[in-house]
Amino acid sequence: EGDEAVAEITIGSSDPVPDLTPGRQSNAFGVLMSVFSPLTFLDVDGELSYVAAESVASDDQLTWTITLRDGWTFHDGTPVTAQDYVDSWNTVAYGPNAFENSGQLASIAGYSDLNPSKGDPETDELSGLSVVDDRTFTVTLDEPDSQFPSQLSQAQTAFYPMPQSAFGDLAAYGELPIGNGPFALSAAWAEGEPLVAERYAEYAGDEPSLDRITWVPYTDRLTAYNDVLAGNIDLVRLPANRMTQVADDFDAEHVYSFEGPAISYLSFPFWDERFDDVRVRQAISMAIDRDAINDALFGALNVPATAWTPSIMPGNPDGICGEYCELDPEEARALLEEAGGFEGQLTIHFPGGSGQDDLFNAIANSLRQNLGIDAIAQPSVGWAEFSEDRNNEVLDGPFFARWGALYPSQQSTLRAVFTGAGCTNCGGALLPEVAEALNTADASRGADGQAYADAQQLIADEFPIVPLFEESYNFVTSDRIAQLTTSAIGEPVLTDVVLAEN
Amino acid sequence: MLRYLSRRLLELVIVFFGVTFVIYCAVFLLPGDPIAALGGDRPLPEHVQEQLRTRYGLDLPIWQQYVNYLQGMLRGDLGTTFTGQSVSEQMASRWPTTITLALTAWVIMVVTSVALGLVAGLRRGSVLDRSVLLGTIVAESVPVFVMGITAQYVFGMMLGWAPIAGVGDGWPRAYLLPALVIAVYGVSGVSRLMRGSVVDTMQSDFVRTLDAKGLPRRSIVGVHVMRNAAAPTINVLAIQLGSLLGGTVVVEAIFNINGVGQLLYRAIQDQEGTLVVGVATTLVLIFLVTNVIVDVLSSVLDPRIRHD
Amino acid sequence: MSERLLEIDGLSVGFRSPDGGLVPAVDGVSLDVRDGEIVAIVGESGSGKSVTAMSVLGLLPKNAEVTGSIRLRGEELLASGRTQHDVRGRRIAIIFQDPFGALDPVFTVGFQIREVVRTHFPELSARDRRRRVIELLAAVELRDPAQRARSYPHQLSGGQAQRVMIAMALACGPEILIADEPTTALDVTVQREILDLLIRVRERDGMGMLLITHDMGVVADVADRVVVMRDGRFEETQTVDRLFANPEAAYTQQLLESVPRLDAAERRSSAGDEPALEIDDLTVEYRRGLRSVTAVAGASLTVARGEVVAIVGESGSGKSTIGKAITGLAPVRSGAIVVDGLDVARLRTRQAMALKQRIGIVFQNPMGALDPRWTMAASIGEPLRIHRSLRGRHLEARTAELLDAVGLARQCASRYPHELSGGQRQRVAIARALALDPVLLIADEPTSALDVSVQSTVLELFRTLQAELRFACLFISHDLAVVDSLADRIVVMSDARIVEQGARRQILLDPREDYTRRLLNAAPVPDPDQQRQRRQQRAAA
Amino acid sequence: MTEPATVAVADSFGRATTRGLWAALRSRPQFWVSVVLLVLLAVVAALPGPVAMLFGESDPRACDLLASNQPPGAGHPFGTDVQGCDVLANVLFGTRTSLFIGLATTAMSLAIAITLGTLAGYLGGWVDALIARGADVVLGFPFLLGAIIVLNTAPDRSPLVLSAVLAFFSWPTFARLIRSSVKEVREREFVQASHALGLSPSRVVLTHILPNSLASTLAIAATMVGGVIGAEATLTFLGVGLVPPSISWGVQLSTAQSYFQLAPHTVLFPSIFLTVTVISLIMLGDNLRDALDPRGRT
Ligand SMILES: Nc1ncnc2c1ncn2[C@@H]1O[C@H](COP(=O)(O)OP(=O)(O)OP(=O)(O)O)[C@@H](O)[C@H]1O
Ligand SMILES: Nc1ncnc2c1ncn2[C@@H]1O[C@H](COP(=O)(O)OP(=O)(O)OP(=O)(O)O)[C@@H](O)[C@H]1O
Ligand SMILES: [Mg+2]
Ligand SMILES: [Mg+2]
Repeated sequence: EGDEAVAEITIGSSDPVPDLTPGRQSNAFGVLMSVFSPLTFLDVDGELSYVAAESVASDDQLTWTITLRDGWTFHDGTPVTAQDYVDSWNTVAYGPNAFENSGQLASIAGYSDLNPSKGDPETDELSGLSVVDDRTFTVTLDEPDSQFPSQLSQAQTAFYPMPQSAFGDLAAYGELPIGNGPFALSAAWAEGEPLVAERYAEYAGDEPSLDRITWVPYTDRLTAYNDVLAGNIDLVRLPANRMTQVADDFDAEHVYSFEGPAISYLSFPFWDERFDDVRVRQAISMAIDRDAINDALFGALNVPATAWTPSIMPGNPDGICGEYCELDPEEARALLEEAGGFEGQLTIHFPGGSGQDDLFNAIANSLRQNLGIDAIAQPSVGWAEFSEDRNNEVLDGPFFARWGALYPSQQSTLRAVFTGAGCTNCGGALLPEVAEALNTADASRGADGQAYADAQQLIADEFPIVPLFEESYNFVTSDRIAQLTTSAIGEPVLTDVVLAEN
Repeated sequence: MLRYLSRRLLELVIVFFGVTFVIYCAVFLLPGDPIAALGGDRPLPEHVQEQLRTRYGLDLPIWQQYVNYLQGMLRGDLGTTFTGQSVSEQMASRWPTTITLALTAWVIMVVTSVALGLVAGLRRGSVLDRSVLLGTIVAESVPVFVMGITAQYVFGMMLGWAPIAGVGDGWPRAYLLPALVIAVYGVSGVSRLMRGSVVDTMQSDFVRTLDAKGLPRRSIVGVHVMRNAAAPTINVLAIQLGSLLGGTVVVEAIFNINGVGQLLYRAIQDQEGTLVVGVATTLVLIFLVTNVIVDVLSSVLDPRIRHD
Repeated sequence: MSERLLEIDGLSVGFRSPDGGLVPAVDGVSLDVRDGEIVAIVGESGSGKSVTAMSVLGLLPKNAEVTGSIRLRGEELLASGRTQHDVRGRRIAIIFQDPFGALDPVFTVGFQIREVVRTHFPELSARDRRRRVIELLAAVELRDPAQRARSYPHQLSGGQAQRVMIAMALACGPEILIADEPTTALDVTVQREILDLLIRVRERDGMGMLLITHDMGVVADVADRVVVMRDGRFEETQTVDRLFANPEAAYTQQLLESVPRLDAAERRSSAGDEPALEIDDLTVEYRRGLRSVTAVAGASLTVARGEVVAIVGESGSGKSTIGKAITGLAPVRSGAIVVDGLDVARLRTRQAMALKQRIGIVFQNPMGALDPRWTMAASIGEPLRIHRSLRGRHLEARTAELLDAVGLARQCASRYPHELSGGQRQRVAIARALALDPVLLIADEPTSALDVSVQSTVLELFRTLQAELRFACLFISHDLAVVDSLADRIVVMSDARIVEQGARRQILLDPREDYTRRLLNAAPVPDPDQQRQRRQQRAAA
Repeated sequence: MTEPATVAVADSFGRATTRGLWAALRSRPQFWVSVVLLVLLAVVAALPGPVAMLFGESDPRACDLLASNQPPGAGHPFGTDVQGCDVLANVLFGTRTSLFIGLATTAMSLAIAITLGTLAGYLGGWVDALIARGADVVLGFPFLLGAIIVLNTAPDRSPLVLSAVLAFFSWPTFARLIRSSVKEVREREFVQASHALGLSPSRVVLTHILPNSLASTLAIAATMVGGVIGAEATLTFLGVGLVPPSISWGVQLSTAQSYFQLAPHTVLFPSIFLTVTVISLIMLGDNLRDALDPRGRT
């Protein structure tokens, strides 16, 4: 080690990382966002800034011209070129590669050619991409989309560039990705071993505050939590079953509760006519004591939802749910009464083994007590059974739904939840009029999200699904970390970590 | 003996194929679609799923998949997971940890339960006997999660005697605490069993003879009582060892130990067929082998027991 | 030869029963044994002989209440809290009545003797210990002692197990040896050798001995003084000559009268012609590890209906094995066994079960043959309940009848095996075997643990029943006098083979084989004078 | 002999193994303690409502989230759990299910084990091989995998189904124990004697071999009851456990685990009930065992 102390932190990461290729990873955002730099960046207020891109511009929201900044290199020293981006995106989108994140590129023209429903694709290049020069390329979309620059932001890792050396051996690259970001991995990923990233000296972007980051994998985040408590590691995501406990264990300044782009819902089986009446759905929403649940189960760290998208989204219509998202037992009963009451047992379904028993039991208790109906919460045997039963429409009561967006635009959430585009657990309340409104909003030029908020009014009227909580992304740190900042996706920004002085 | 062993070997081979097939089918029977689940909240594009299904042969009929698997296995290839990792590598990286942990826990369990069972049996009805009973049962009534976290908190965090997580400190420092927690949950049963056998043996006529021959108590107990009580006890101990090698999911999770238990647990949840079959088959093999050993050992320990 | 070695003074023992009652077993007995003296205790089965012996070493079960005084060279054993630990084994050794129960089933006999040697002679090297064990086993006349040392108890015959016990007792070189029926399971030749050995040890070390036996011949042969016991009390204590010459107590007289004598008198046989049992060229082999032991080699014999055939012979020669083979309990290698016209090997399970109902068997080891969890009444009643479907009153009546027949008090009916004396158990076993009026009775040393008076009762019963029911009987015994009084024909076995068989008188009066002659010569006679003479002759030879 | 006839002869006929059993049991305080405790538990299991009434709260599902995780105090002698439900009422109402699962699982498991273990030990040969290898397979088969498949296909996740699953995976331990002691007892002379008496093999097994082979199995069967009640908690934790409105100690424990530092009473009380149950069962078992063994009776 040099004269100066190395500025480093150790992070407890959960879940093993199967593959670190940006187009494949799904649970190593922290690592990827350190090793790569995105084209654009959305800060906690939803402000868009450019990182690797100098500009992302379009006149018609259909064809976008991306200009890269000069002087950027990959960790292997090769310059980052427009061709690298185009090659990377082609690789991610190429059907036979079967990259998990390829869906993020689905709006680019030619995507369907690379992913024919039958047989092998005839081409391996997206027709919507074309290189203009070393630092410029254009992207043509299938439909106009004003949110495209947001989609290029930090959590949409499928848009990250890969160097030419990657394409020869993608498997090897997946273990030791070479990126364009502020940190470079010093060794390949190995099962159960810590992953270390060192500051990349030639990095052309803003200088990070740290020299080294180490991710230590934990099978149970609770263990990592205890290790932070003991001072062995510096940062970890707060495990759900410690939300009530954390205030006792940590000083307030070491607990961070970041607003995130995720939201949980209680969805309805639209195949069950008992829930056809909108008043039944509203009554159920009104009978849930979100505040008490938040206090008792989440240590008041989450935020009761008041709209169908989390408030971090630009232009979010906070409070649009109105009285229906607030507890009012009398009103709820009256509403249910009006709708003709409720027959039989109300069974709330949720995936078992996912640690959500308390939440859904509390909801069931709320409904039982406040609506006077016989409500119970029933876990399934794991996720698989849950999704199977939901997809086969055999669930006979309200059920768990949630969505965590990767870029903070109402678009992401609303599309996922109400148009069925690319969401597994959104509950499937498909509203054609919302889809239409979204198309209009996508094409509009306004960046303030007002057009999407208008779409939410349609949802409020229809009330197809009950918003429950905006999920905060909570973190605890050791004494070594003095300040943690976040971005629009609720994750701590690792380049900006402020260490305590000592 | 040779014939006996070769017959057992043959059985082993038959069971091996039966088991791999049964487990293969079982994984197949699990609800849900492992490929669809790969994407988590965000479903993979349909064609990506198709590609993956073809790649992992999931579109083939089950028997075909099984045959392919067997063929691979004969070539020493245990297949890969849906995320492309080699099953044998995964197992290779985890078995040593699990074996170390399991053996440590097992030894602790054997020593304590045999010792406790012995004293309890020799002093039947005494305060000591009752305290052993009460102590072991009370300890076992505490849920393992609570026990694990508390032990971690007290010994890891407050006293700093053991690391909180991982096995980076090596044996024994990193393994003792989790092993201890695991061991707690086997002691009451085995010590009861031991106690019963001791009581039985102490009542038998030959112990009276040994007494009459002036044999010191310690050799009566240490040699005769122990060996007579050993035959039933090793049966249970062997099964315990097997289950420990199967991993203890909760303790492994609490102490962040990358063991087979966690691997298997996740593999089942993710429906990673090849991984489940790989791990489970290894486990069945372990049981088969330990039970051969137990059978041989018990007929050595008690020559009246014949294994024909 | 006058030092008082062991003094028992006013010893009383009672057993506490679960409901609080006290069952007396020994009632105020007093006795002493001097250096080098052999005191024999004879008497009724169940009279408290074993209990007396066991109380000397404090080995009675917990529910026993002992009062009185027992002193070893003046040192009180009963009161001293140090539970005679330094006394046990080293100074007093004991040979138990039930040799099988007394050996740890999971260790080789060699190990068990070695262990005793090590405890008492820690200075010996492992090699010397091993050698000592072999010496001891050889001294008790076991063939191939080195190999015997590697056997487990269940691989031994009754007599072999008993000899192992004797070797173990002698291993410690005790000051006094308490021997509870040490030679009952031994054939007379081996018995003689063992008795000679004991006498030699006595002469060499001045060892005192308390010998419990039913065999008046043995008493006459070795005892210096004799105690006659009955009902927990001593009837009389006499020097051996006086006792045989003029017994005082009425019971003693009765006892002596009951002693069977080997006179080979003429007697009518009730044997029929059809064979009840035919054994043809039977070979039985036990597998022991990789090697196998031929326990019976090419034995052929026939028992006709109503005939009593006795098997006598060397201990470990395969007598019990033949009995077991008939009921399918021994691994038959070759040969045929035909019972009542049915080939045992060819029977299906159901037929075999039916056949077995017609075979009664009394095992050599009555303790082992009784389920420890069953009361005697239940054990005797079991075949009646199942094969005769007797219930309630009828069952009771028949059981009581059987108990009476073997001379057992009815209280014994409700006891468990461990609560009975050796002879009592044996009688229970006999009663059970007779319960179904068998066609063929296999009786393996059925009277070895019985005192002569009970024995004569049982034998009488035997004869009566046999005359009445005309069952065929294979009677295995070491007691030639008993054999003489019961058998029609005699089969002599030695070393897994039948060496000679023939009519009773022919065998007893005109034996052809050497072995048979030796056997006859070794049989002790209940006459101290005569025994002394024989001993002197042998010494001279 | 002139012994006092303490036991009438007639007394002992027909009763093969029970002479003095009651007398032996009657005099043991431990026996009575365990009987009283088990009777109390049985009463609670049968009538949880009225019993809970005595302590003021008779509805385990009357919960007030605002009073979550309250320590023991007025109105809630055992405090409240995270949902604000009365812990005492829940513990009392959970008794029935938990006892049922514990006892039913153990009983089923023993039934399978005794049957198969005895067959294997007594018959030997290929039957033994088949059963023993089957047991090995069950042992090695991942419990979670089996549980998911069965619970997924079963029409409902009732305590009975759960018990059946648990039993299916737990019999091999017992079976092995029984098998090895049957193998040993089979060779004993009194068994041979019974064969020689012409008793049918099944009778010999049932009346002579089994009673003399079960000691070790029964010694740990009682501890198993506790293990099973605990295992049910783990099942819930893994998502394959009981579902509401079933109330059980296992579900309570599994819920309480997340909050045990904040609200230790939520773990403590169900654990105490669990311990008491297991200890009473073990005490009862020990006393019965001692009393049933004639040598231990005196
Ligand atoms: N543990 C016991 N509990 C109750 N009674 C017992 C116990 N042991 C022995 N007895 C009884 O004590 C009496 C004396 O028994 P003991 O064994 O001394 O007889 P023994 O003289 O050796 O007879 P045998 O010649 O038949 O061996 C018998 O009536 C027997 O039933
Ligand atoms: N289970 C067994 N395994 C091995 N060898 C055995 C077994 N049982 C008996 N033997 C051997 O078979 C031989 C014959 O035994 P058996 O019991 O028939 O003798 P026996 O003539 O009845 O002798 P005794 O008069 O001493 O009772 C002995 O040498 C004995 O050691
Ligand atoms: Mg006796
Ligand atoms: Mg014999």
